[in-house]
Amino acid sequence: MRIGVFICHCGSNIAATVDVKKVAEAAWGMNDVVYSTDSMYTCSEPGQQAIEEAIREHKLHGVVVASCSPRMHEPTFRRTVERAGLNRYMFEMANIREHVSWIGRDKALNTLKATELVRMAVEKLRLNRVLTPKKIPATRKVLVIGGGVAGIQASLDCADAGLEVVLVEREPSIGGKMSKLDKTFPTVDCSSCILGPRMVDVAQHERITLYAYSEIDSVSGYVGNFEVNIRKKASYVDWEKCTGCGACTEKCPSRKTFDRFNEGLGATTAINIPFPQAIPKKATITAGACRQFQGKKCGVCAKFCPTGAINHEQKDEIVTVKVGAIVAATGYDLTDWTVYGEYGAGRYPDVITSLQYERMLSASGPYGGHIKRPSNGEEPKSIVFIQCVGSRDPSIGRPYCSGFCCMYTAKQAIMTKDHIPDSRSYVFYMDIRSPGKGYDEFTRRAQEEYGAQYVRGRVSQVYPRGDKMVVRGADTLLGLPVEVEADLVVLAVGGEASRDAPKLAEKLRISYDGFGFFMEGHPKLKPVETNTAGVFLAGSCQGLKDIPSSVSQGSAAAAKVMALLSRDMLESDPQTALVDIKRCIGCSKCVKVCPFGAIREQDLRGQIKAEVLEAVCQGCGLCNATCPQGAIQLSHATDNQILAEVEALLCQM
Amino acid sequence: MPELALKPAFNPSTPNPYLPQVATVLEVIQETHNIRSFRVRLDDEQAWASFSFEPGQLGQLSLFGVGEATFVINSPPTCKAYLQFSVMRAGEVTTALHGLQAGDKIGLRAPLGNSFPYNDLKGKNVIFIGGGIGMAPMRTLLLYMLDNRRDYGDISLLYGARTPQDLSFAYDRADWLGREDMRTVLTIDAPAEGWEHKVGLIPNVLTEMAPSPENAVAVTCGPPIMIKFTLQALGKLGFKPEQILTTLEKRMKCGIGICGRCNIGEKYVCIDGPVFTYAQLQTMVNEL
Amino acid sequence: MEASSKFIARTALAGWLGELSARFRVWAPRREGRAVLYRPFDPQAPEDNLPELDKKPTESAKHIIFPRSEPLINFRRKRDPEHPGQFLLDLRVPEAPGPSLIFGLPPCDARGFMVFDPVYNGSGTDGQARDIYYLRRRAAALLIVRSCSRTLSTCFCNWVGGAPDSAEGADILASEAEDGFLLEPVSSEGAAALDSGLLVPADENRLKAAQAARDEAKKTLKPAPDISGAGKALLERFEDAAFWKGEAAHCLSCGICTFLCPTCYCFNVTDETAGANGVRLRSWDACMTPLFTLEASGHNPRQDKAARLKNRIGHKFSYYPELHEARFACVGCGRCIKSCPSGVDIRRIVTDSVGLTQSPKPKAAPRNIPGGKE
Amino acid sequence: MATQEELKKIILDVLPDVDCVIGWGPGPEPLCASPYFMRNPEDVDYLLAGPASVHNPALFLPEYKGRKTGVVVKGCDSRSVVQLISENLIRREDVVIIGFPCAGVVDASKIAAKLGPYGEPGETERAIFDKDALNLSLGGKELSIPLSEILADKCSRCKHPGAVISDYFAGEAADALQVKDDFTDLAGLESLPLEERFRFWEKEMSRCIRCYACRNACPLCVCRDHCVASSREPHWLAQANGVRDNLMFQVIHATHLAGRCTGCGECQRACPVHIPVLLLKRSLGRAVEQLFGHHAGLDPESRPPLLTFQMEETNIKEREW
Amino acid sequence: MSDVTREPAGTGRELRLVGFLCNWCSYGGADTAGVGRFIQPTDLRIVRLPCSGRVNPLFIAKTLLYGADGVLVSGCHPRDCHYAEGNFYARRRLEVFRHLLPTLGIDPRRFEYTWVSASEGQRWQQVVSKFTEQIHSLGPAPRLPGAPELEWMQSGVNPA
Repeated sequence: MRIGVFICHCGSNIAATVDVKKVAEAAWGMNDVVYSTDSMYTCSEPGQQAIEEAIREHKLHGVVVASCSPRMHEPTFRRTVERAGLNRYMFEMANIREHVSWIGRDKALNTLKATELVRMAVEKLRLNRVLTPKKIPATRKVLVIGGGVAGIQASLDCADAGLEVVLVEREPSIGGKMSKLDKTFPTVDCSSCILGPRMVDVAQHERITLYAYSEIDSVSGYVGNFEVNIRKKASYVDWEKCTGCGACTEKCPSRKTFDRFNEGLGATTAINIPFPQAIPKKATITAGACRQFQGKKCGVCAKFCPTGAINHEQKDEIVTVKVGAIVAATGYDLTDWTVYGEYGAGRYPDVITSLQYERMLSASGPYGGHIKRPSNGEEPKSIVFIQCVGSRDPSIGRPYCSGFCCMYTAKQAIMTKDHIPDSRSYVFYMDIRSPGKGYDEFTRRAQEEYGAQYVRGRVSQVYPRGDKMVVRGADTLLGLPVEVEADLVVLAVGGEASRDAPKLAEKLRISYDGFGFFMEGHPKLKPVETNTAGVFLAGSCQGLKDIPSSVSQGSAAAAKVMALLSRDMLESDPQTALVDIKRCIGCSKCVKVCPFGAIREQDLRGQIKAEVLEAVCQGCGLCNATCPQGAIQLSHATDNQILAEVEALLCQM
Repeated sequence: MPELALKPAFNPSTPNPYLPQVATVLEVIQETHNIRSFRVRLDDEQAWASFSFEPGQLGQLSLFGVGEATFVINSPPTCKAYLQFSVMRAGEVTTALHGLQAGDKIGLRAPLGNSFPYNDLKGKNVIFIGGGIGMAPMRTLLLYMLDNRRDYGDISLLYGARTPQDLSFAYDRADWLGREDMRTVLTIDAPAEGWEHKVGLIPNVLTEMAPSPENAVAVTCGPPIMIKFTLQALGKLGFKPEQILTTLEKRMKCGIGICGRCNIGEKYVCIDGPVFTYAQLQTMVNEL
Repeated sequence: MEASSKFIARTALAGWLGELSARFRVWAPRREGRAVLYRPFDPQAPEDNLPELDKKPTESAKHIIFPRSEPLINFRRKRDPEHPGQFLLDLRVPEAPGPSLIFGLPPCDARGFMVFDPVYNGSGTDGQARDIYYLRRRAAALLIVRSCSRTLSTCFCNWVGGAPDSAEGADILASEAEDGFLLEPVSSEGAAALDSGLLVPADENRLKAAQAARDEAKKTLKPAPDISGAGKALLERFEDAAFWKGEAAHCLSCGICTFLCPTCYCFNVTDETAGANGVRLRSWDACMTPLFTLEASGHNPRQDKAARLKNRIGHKFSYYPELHEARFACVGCGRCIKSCPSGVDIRRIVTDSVGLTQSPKPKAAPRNIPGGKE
Repeated sequence: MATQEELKKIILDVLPDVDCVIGWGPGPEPLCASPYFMRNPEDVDYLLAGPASVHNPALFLPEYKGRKTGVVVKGCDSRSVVQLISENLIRREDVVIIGFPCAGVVDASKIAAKLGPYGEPGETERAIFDKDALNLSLGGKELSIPLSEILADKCSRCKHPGAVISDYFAGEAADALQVKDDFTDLAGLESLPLEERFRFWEKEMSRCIRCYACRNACPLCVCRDHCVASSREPHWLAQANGVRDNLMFQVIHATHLAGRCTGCGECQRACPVHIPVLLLKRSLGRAVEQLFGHHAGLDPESRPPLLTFQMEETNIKEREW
Repeated sequence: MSDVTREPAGTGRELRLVGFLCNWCSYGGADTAGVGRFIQPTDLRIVRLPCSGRVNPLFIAKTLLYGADGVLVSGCHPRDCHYAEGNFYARRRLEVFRHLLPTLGIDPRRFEYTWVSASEGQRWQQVVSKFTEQIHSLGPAPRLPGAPELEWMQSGVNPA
């Protein structure tokens, strides 16, 4: 091998505390070095030209530049050597500025250190191999999991950009949590009025295929080439035929079915369409509530269906789609508030959740938009809101702030006053968290214009007294115990990761935190990427967030998908793990630890061997450090390369 | 008491069989995508002037820091300008050898092993059957015979590879094809655009060529599967095992019959080989 | 020669070895924990490292003449002063080591070198390469063999032409005689080494005592079966895969048997480097490991352990005798049996192959033993 | 030896369904049994399951992957089997595990220590184990050593003398014993100052002949033929037989076994020059136990602790800077 | 492969310290320290790796047994790993390995691992300074002899 070494002065940045000429002279004696020189600014145009000329003149196979941090100029010099006809990976850098000249005062020691760093780079370079990126074809189609507002936004953005979109929603209708809300803060505009049209857009978009009442069964493949099995759950209604006329729901005799959409506030029929604006507007039979399924003679719905869409024999169906990218937007669920026995939640009808309250407020809700006490249907006059139920509470394993409860409670207090002008609202809070455009002003309006009484303190107990509910707590600002007699208690329940989120994460081979929220690629710089190439995140599945943030993330994820799928062929970074098939014993330890699912088992003439999916491999080298016989090696940072660097330090010539 | 300690004497002037001679790479020829030929010459003028070998003998190429690997010298003994070795990239040493350039220094231990019985072949018809890199060990004998053409009877060559791009020695082939005094048949496994020669597996083409076993010797070398079927084909054509010559390859280290790894029963490929008749192979244990 | 036989008192032994240390690098077996190993004798503290002569050394003495790893060539790459872009090779061979003396090796260890000799000396024929590294050590080594005063149940030197008091390969034969050792010169070099004031001429009683002890020791060996047909039998067994798989079933493929063996002489050659300097090493290799014959293509003529065991036994009892005057490449020291963690018994394999096995243990007829290609 | 007879019955039952049953049979010497591969009913007569059954038959199972194989196991052997299963190196459905209540196996070093120079294998003319003693003929003398004095150290800390899992069990299966492992085997070395420990290894490793019996006797060293010890890519070790490379190999072996080693001790037993190589593995075993509460080879469903992690590690106290 | 001339000619002040740093956090942190001109001892030589998960504990064994006086590994803070999980594995493996050192007779203080982010230039300065000081207080590490034939390669002097 023929190596050229270039030592940079970086003006006086390096030369002031490193004897650059001496380093260049020492490099002449290193292994395979056939050319060595120093230059004033190696990264400057003449500096780079000098490298190119040396490569040609001295027939160099590889180049070492000792200058600043490779994090700064490695890409620059890789392009330089490439221009002169070398492979860009036949290049190494020694960082003698940030790691030497700028941090050490002793010129003799700095010079020695710089020389050794150059030797390390030379020894590593001797083992570098030409690496060529692989081209892999990509399916220009995206799967969006979750039809809440984030998923809807991502779907529409991708579809508008020309990508085919498959949207999968677990519930019979898209819309997510937002569709259950009456109004949104801080503008107090109608939730369904702003969301509804977007839902319709989804239904009508020619490039969006919607699978509602469906779940992800399995995911295989890798970036650009995922294969996803979608389980279409049996709705017992042929949706091809169902027109959403609602005749069945009117006639269904099972009228005490738990109403999921309305959070159990009221009942629905066994066959139902969750809400009037549902997309798709199709009926679904809740098997557990249907008389027919309980062996009783019924079949009323089938009798009345004008299109003959009812099919009690329907089975789950698996649909396979091929996509190039996946956006997870599975949202959140309410924290289990029934664990707060002291609040009587679940036991007292007049203690309800904030989301039930939303359904109460909604004109299309079960109460027709009237606030009533569930116990007796009377209009409540005294309403207590308790904040941080299931948030910021390490005792139930929910130490985090859900972020949106302060704001919706303020909204609900305002809405209460609007609905019942002579009502009084009390809000027990820990801290008011209202960063955001117009948010803090909004909470102030609740207090100042709408007279909501904010009490700083924890509620210790809620119990009935007569037909009222007594709310007992402490006002920590005044240091006094407080007791309020309330007609209705609304628990501002926080959120948690959607049920089964970890299971989905495992299918997608993405990581999730201790609470089940999906892990973003980097907390700051990769908020919508995951560490699995081709899988992106949007909305609350990544961490609880309000509507505008969810929508932004939906768009951001869409932008990432568009960037990824803007070409037909993806180019993979060749600094990936490589399996020596002859030495692999198929123990699959690498498969177990790979954070990206980039290694799979392959059957090679009856023997199990590891196989790296180059497109998926991110080049972390964890597998390399795991493989006991070193049969899997990270290209460009192989064991031998690292050992060569170490040995360059431990053996002086 | 009889003298029982018959320990070997040591003569300090005994040459060190492990010490390679330093040689310079004169030229590197890219034969196929994974085969390169190296032409080398000893640095020591005196040693070079007295260097001689017989066709079929081995040389150990040394890359210091990596190791040694054994190849048949495939230039003819009549060539006094260089020794040629053809190297297929497979393991650590061959990969490193492929990194050599003209002017680089290497170590050479040669000649080692036995050789083709080129004297016994005199007056005989000889057919060479080579597959892929297997052409290399035979090339030395073929070129030697062509240089001493009058000593031999008919000479024919069947040389095949998977594709046209896998055929080495383009610089020889033109000459071989053009010669009046030898018959040259080239073949590839499957049809390819622009290919003007035979298409088909070597044993099949051989059967088609139907060389007569009368006063003939077949020399064959190539991948194990090809050898297996070529031997069958030769048998059908009436060649006796004594009329078939081949070369063997084994993992070798010392090249002088000591280190103990290239044995097949009591035979050591590095000293008793690499050239064996098929008849010899049949008497050896079955451990290829 | 008997006239020149000498006697050394046990108490004078250290002194004599110290004296010899002036002329030789003296090696002698020394006990380290449970192991007995050949170690350099320290003339500075002779009493502290008295040779262990009662227990058979755990290892053979071969590493003294044939080190576990030894440098063949030192190489350096230097820049060509005339062509700065070119390198020159500087090759050096280590100098010959000085003479050595091995004291107290059992007869089988000395006979082991007799197996090495023809191989490393180019079979004694002209034109064959000779291994100078081995030969120069071997020629400069003096072997003082001690006859065995007792034998182990693993010993079988009598099967392969040896005896507990064999002087073959020795320069001096030492035999226990009452309070010391009878020292009988076997070679002229041996005789020269007996020229010391610490030695006294051997008297008749001691000669008799030594002979009696030797005869006693011989009696402790079980009679040897006739294995002269082993070479042929092994070749006939070559294709009997089931036989070999059965024999090899419990083998671990480790290097104990080959590394402890006084006759196993195979080696590997590898290069090690540090910067522009490097060394070509010759190190012991074991034919029981698959890497021994693994070719770059991935092909391995001895893929499974059965094939490797077959080659090892075949080499010792068939191939080697075929090449070297019918001498077995085995001296019956029994170390491979004694130290095998898995109880592989070379005697058993040989008698099985010849059909002489006496033991009642049935030979399991292997159906389908794994370990490689079927 | 009623257990042994019961074992034979079980093996005879199992034999028709398996390729072979691996157990112990007579070895070349009275003191050592040998791994034994039973294929035919008449082979079973020679089964030995007792204090001389030192070998770990789990060692051979990966060779038989994909073929149904029976294996007779001591408690310690069964842990190796479990570990192999948990690492997918063998398949549970391929092995028929036959357990028996092991009363401990002997340690040849301890016998050697008792008998002095005559205590090595090959020295004894006759050796018979009865219920609690080893009776020997040696140099014409008859000796009897209580078994309790020559049992292997691992037996004194054994919690599972019966198999951890088994398909058949000869005799009464007992619950796990309440034995505490205090790692007393490490105490001697660790009572020395650091520098002396370093020199201890220097001395021990000077005996190493790099035969790799320690590796090849290890039931969990499944790389064997592809071990980094002799590979060039990666090139971790020089072939040169120096103390440093010898020790480096032991560190490699021990590190590769961290969290996987069940402490069967076969590495140390196999060593022909008696280097206490198990100590390094025991040290790592102790670390894994302290840090992750993990004991290898007890649960076929468990994952080796170094192939997983927790975001918050309870027992790792990181250094503050 | 062989013993080092550990101390540069004429200075006698340095010990041999080797650092294995992940590219994304700690190498960046060391860069940040440089940009901030946070003066550090010169002993440490840094090997740049993609991730602390790439650090096979055997690199540390190799480095310590073959002539280094101290080894420092630094990666991203837990949960901040560029590759999501590499440092979690590294933490377990390095911690376990550290427990082996006393058994080997190597002072465990010769090996430390820590987490430094790309922004923590000052922290990096502190880590390097303290670690260097720690190793200097321990002094040069005890050495094992290499194989004599390898020594010969170095020195050209014949092995005995």
